[in-house]
Amino acid sequence: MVSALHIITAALAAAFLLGLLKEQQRGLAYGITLLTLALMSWISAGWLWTFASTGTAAVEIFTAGTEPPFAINLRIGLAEAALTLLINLVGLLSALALKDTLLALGRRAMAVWLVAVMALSGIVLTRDLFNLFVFFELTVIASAGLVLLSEHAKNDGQALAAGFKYLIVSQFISAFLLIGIIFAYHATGTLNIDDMAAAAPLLGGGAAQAFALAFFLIFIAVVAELKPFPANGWALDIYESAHPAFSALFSAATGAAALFAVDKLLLIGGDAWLPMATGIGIVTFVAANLLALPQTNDRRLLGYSSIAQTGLILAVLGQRDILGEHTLYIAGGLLLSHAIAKAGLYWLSGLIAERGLEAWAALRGQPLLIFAFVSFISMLSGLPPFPGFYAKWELIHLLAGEGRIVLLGLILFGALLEAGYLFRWFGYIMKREAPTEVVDNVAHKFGAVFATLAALAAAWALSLVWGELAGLQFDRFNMLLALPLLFALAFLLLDWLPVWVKNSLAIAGLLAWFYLTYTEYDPLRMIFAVIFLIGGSLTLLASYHEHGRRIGFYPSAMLMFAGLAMLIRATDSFDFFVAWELLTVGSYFLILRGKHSEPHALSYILFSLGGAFLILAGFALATQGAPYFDLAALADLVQPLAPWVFLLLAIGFMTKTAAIGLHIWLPGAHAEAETDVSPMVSGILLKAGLYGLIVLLLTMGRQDFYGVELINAMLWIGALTALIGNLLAIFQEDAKRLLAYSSIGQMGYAMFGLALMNHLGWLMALMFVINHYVYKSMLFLSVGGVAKRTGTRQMYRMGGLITLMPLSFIATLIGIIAVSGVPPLSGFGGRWIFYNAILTAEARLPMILIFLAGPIAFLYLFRLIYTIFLGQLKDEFRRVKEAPFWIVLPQMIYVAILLVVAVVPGLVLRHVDAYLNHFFPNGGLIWEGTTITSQFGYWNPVAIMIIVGVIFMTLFAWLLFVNRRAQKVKQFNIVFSAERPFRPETTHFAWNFFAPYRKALGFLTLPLVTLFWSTMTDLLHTAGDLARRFYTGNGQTYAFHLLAFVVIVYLFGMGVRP
Amino acid sequence: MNSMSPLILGLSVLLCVTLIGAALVAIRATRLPIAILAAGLVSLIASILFLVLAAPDVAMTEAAIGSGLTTFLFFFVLARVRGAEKDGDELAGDELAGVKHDGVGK
Amino acid sequence: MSFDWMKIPYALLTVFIVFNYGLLLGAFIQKIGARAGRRYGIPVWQNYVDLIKNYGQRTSITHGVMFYLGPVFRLTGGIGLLLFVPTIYGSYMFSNLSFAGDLILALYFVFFGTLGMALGAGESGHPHAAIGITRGLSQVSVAELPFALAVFAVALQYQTLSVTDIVAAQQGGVLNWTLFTNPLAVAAAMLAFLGSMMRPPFDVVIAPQEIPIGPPTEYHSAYLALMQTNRAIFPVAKMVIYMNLFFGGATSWPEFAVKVFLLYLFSAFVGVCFPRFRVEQSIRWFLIWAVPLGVQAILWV
Amino acid sequence: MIKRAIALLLTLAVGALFASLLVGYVPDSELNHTARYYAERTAEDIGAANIVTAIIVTYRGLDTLGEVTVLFISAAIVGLVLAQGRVLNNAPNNAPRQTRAPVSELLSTGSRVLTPLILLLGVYVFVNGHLTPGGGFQGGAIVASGMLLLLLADPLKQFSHRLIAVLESLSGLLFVGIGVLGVLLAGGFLDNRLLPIGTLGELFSAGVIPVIYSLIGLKVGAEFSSMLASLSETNHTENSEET
Amino acid sequence: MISLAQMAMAAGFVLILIGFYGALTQRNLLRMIVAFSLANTGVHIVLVAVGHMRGRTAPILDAAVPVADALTRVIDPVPQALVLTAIVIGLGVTALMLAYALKLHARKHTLDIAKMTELKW
Repeated sequence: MVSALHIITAALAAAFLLGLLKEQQRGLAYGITLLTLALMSWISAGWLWTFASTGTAAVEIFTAGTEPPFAINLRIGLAEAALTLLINLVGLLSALALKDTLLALGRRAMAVWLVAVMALSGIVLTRDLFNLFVFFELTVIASAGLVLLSEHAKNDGQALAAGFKYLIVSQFISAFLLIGIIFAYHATGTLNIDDMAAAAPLLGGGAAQAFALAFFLIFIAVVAELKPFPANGWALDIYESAHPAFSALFSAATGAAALFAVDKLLLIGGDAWLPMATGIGIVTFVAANLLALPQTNDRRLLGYSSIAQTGLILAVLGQRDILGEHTLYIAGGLLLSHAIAKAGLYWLSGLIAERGLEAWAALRGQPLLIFAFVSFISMLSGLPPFPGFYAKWELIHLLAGEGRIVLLGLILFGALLEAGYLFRWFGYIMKREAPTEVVDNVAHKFGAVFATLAALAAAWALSLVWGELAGLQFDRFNMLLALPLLFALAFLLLDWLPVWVKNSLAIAGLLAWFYLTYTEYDPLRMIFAVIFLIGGSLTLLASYHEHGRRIGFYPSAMLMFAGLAMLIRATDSFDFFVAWELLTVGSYFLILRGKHSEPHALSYILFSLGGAFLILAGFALATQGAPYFDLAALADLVQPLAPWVFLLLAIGFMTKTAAIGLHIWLPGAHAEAETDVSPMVSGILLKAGLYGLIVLLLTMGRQDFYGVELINAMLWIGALTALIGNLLAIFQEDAKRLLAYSSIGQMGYAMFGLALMNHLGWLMALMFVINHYVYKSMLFLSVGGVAKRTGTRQMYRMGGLITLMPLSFIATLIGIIAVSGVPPLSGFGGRWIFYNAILTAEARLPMILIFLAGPIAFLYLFRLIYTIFLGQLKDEFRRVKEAPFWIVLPQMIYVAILLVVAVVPGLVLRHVDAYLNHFFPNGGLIWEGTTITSQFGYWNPVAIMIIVGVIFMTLFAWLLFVNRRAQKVKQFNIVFSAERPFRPETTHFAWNFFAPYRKALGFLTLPLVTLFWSTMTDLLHTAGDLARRFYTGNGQTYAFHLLAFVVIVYLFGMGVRP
Repeated sequence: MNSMSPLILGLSVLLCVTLIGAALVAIRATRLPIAILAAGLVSLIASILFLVLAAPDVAMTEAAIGSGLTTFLFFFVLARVRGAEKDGDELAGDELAGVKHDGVGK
Repeated sequence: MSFDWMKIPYALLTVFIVFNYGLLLGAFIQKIGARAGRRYGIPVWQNYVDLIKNYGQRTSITHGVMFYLGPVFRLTGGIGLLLFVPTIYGSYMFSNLSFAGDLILALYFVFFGTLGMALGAGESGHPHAAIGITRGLSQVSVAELPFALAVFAVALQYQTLSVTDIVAAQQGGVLNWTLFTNPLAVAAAMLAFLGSMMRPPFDVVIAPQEIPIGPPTEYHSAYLALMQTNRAIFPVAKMVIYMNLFFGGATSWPEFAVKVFLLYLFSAFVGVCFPRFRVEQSIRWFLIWAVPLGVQAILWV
Repeated sequence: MIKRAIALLLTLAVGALFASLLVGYVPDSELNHTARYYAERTAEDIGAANIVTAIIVTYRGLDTLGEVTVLFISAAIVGLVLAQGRVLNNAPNNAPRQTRAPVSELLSTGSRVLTPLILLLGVYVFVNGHLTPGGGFQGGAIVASGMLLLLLADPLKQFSHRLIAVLESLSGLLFVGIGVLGVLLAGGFLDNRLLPIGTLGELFSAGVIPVIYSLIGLKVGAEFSSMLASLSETNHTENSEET
Repeated sequence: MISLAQMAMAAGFVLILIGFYGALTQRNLLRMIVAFSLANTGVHIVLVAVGHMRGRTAPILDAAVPVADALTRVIDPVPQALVLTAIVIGLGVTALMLAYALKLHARKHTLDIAKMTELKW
């Protein structure tokens, strides 16, 4: 094994060697630089491999042939090896990305680069306090110099100013550091970190006080290198102005090294200093994320994000007292995620010609780079399967276990802010107009592309590693190896195939998975399994209508289906949450594919992540420190914890079902999605939320929260959701939005049914689950097909399409009869069960809302069918054809299903009914022949169908007989106030269809919820925008900030210390 | 030599006072060259102080580097930014003045 | 409670009786209204004449399939509604086809005809038809609310959804009627009743006075005849439900005739006395006056 | 004014912090264990009479290597910064240089005489670093001041960048190389016992310390010189014309 | 009685504070650098003062201080070693800042730090 010391000597030797070369031998110099960096990486990698595979203890490296503390020593252990590898690799890859610049600037720049990387490794390796200072100074000086690399291209003096600001601040920092070191030395008589850590606790009286003060100076100086809020204006200027390849190093490697230095310092200071680290860290995390919100410059935005992540990790280090041995796993996961993602993003930024966030739309033509971007932001947001996810999971659980709820809340809040701007950015990339000047010729930027892809590979490799570690850490199967997820990821590799191949594969996969697992589901889960898997493959039939390759669709869709498939099989909190996140992310990508879906997809992912965080918090609270728990164990929770857990989980799930107040994401997301995506996200995905609620209610049931029966609250929410959802639906002009609002209403019904907490209520909810899947998928497909043909979703612009699109019309007709609950179709069964269910329920008031919601549904449904298919055909649509075959086919299948379910609802419901007896033994239905009897009433679907059919056919025959010579008349052959109209536009009554209703009840549809949320986001945004003005750009002001920071932390921190 | 001799004490008090005086001059001087010279003087006094503090190595270094080289560096730069040396002072903080200096100054 | 073949002729008999009664009743009420307005009014058999005339008309055109099917839906709705509810309490003959479902079936089947009508009229391409439909749907959606509340109150009161059982519970004297055991529910339901009868003040939906508006605008000849048939059957079917739920049902045809007549008269009476509401006015009116009654009814049960 | 007030306030707050350090300071009456080790063992282990030198070159040799590197990259960056915007010195002296009034005869002659002496002094200081106060850094600074004198005498003088760079690099390389040799042949990185320790107080004693200190001296001198040279080559005209 | 070390240390601290104050209030880059070099000198004084011990001599073993007496005769050499390093590093930073100031002046024709705020927020 090559001594880790040679990481340093190799870099220095090479740096000095470069001086021997002629100024013109730049290629050679560059080669030497790369070789050296590779050598350094190789040494680190060797050590990492040794430690990881054999688990040997850390190795000490002595210098000067003298033992510490009398000479400087270095140490390399697992963490050091990993960090130096990270640093050296980032250095190597950045050097690749910097090729042009380094070649232009010559050997001096390369030498500085080598020294910078070396110094960072030195910070990690050294165990001597003053040596740490030296390496820090090296880093500072090298960084200040490397900022100038961008001057080579831009030459506008900005980087120069930024470097100067950095030097100003570092002067203060090094003064504090030196004074702190010398007094710490004076107090303990040593400069060795371990020695000092051993000596410090033995100090007594005045010496201890003096040492504490000295340590404070050291600590604050090193923390200041982490760019804590608010003393970080200089860092942002550097991030903005520096060459992105340097920023990658500055963010990933410098941050990592400085954090490790803080970790070493905390070893000396002991637990008493942890709260200070946590405080600084969390404030930085939240504040930097807030300030990032209004950023428009990509590099500055990434800078804020870097600072935030560093703050988070600092806060984690500060929680070492409770994280214990998990600290390495958690902080390491967060740190590596941050480092790789940030480095990758900075390298990517090197490919973008302009600095606005929108300019990144230039990436759009490059699927691989897009995938890299997505992986990076997912990593930063802590989504599975990346290491940050595991880390966040454990962190939140441990925090919750110790009752550090405020910190937990702040972490989640900050993470949500971060996800907000990152995903907004992704939305820009996918949807904003690409600048005319696209990515600088990718071939020329080979280095940056290579570095980005390397980071991408590292990201996924780390996911694998962290998944394996999770196995060791808390006995989990590596989720990345879960079959559904692998299947979804496989589509990334298959994305070059034509649509029909991929679609067939996808359908086959869903069906195969169902075949493999169907024995595992109880009847309740079976319903969901059928909807998710069989239903999913049915919906996918519609995707055959697409041609070409449809890049990105299948990985996203299959990711969502993988999440769904894993969700119903999950038995413990971890699996459940992983599946939840996967389906959220997958569906987000799907929704984002819509033409105008950018803002809606964003609000979808934000609400979903917010909900997911609540679920995470709920799970964490519930486990009380254990890494995960069996979902069934939720039932064992007791007061006072249980209602809180219930509340968090319920709200989390209700964001997915779009309960009122949390619903504003849904209309846009579902309406703007692609034709075949809308049924997936509406018909299938919404059920995931219901499934969550079912799991929750099955286990936790009734909870009392300060005297409020939570179930009752849910009953109200369900009823209100049903009412408002329906009410909003009737005023939509956009057909798909109408359906989307209708979904909100329908989910309200289902929630209401669940919240009834009786046998029939649940049966009704499950019936809604099935019915809603069938008819909403059908309606979305039908309307989507129409919209595809007509090119508009505005209903008033359509009309009279019945003759041109008869099949779509039939599907819609059957659909609306089913939705409205008119006998004889299957919707009626739901209503019937509903009435029977509420007869036994106690809370009666919310039912009034439901009663009102029912007929209102009728209004929007009629509008849907009338304004599209009936009325006057417009001139521009006279040549419209029926929707594509593949869109119509599933609709017809749904029609068949609806008819079958209408006649024999027992087919499915019987089993569910029997199964529900386990939970609600009373009040089940009696299935006798074709009659279904409840405690209160009875119902015979077959008889109804026959009676209605016979009457209908008889009358029809009679009419045919009487009216046998009826002849079709032309479109305008109507009696119209004694005139004959000639323009369909003026004759088609469709716009503002329910005007009287708006006059009477319009006040109920005021967008108060939207107003609320937009005010919230505006407030955050404005807060961020105002607060960032505090970074005036003046280096002197930054110095003020730094000193004020030191003084404030001193007053706060030392005040509370004993 | 267990107690400090009055001579050395007196000397060191004097040194400290001049040190601080020179430092004040260095930051208050209206003319930059004066300020630089005063800063050099501070270093020089400091190096004497180091001698008193029994640190000859440091004294030599401070004298050679702190008061010697650094001061020269300052003058080197100063010679190349003539005209802008008053920038940022309240007296000549006005931007116009700076431009005029640069445009007409040579 | 199950099916046997004899039910079919019996059901047809019910339909026949109700059809004729409905035709006569309609004309009769119209005459009363005319007399109240100091006019002479139509002859009592006028509806028969109209019906025969319309069935006999030659010109017959169609705007399309749904236009054609609209009246069929409509009449199916009317007849189905009638048949899903027992007409005469205690009579096997006139229990109709109520074995197929309970009160809820009847409640929801009301919409079947409405939907069909709306669809048919929609295809006529006549904007006034559509306007009428929007008005009608708007108004009905709210008018139904007090009714639903009242029904729910009644179902809660008797702990059953079976119409027969509800009627059974009201036997044994006038004071056992829901009218007296749950007056709030009945009040709410009667206000809703006004709204669903398409008579003033809630008849803006079909607004016959100024311009022809509403679903039947384009219908004529046999179509119109079917709808006229329905207009005879449907209100009676609806009143049968009211009668059964609130007024003790009917144990014989005379009792049936009287109760239905009185109910019809009630709506006609109100219609004569009050001016017409615009739709938004009637929505507000129902929400302010009828719904609170229904809520009270539910809470007091 | 508010700015000054805040600045004063902040400075005073930091001053308060320092004051409590000052108040809490109790001078040691005996050497602490680290210092005691040096005092007792330096002569024996290292063989250097100047303990500070022993610490700098051997015990804390890694610091010193870092320190040299600081100067190295400072010089490099100064060079880079000042070269920015200039045509990279592929073709060095093509542009006509600004002429200045020649300096006085006295100064130029004097400098020619003095410079070798100064250089000699510098070499003396760093070669004797392990015996007397002073060493590589001080010596290097003295060497650089010799260069300075030359520059003052002839502002247009072009130093050979190449020479400086080679000197700088070679000494640096040797420094690292000796350090690595220590790993291979002696007790560890930068162990001075590569060469015999010799007798305390003699010139050729203390193992490789004199060698290393000389290398440091050369390197530091070269680095200072290169900074000065870079600065001096940035002439006034260029600065103000550039935008 | 106040010791020499404490007096020097106090002077060092005051020097640092003067330097800091100067750096915070002077807008001219060169003056800021001057202020920093004052502060640096102050830091060096403090460092050396911390290592000073009353009545002892420099840590050089020669005729005056034989090896055997070293333990009782010399002062702590470590701070001195540290200061040496610090001084050299300080010079490096100062030189760097000066070069930056020079270049910034060339670019912006001003040395006023308040005018170098294109990057902000």
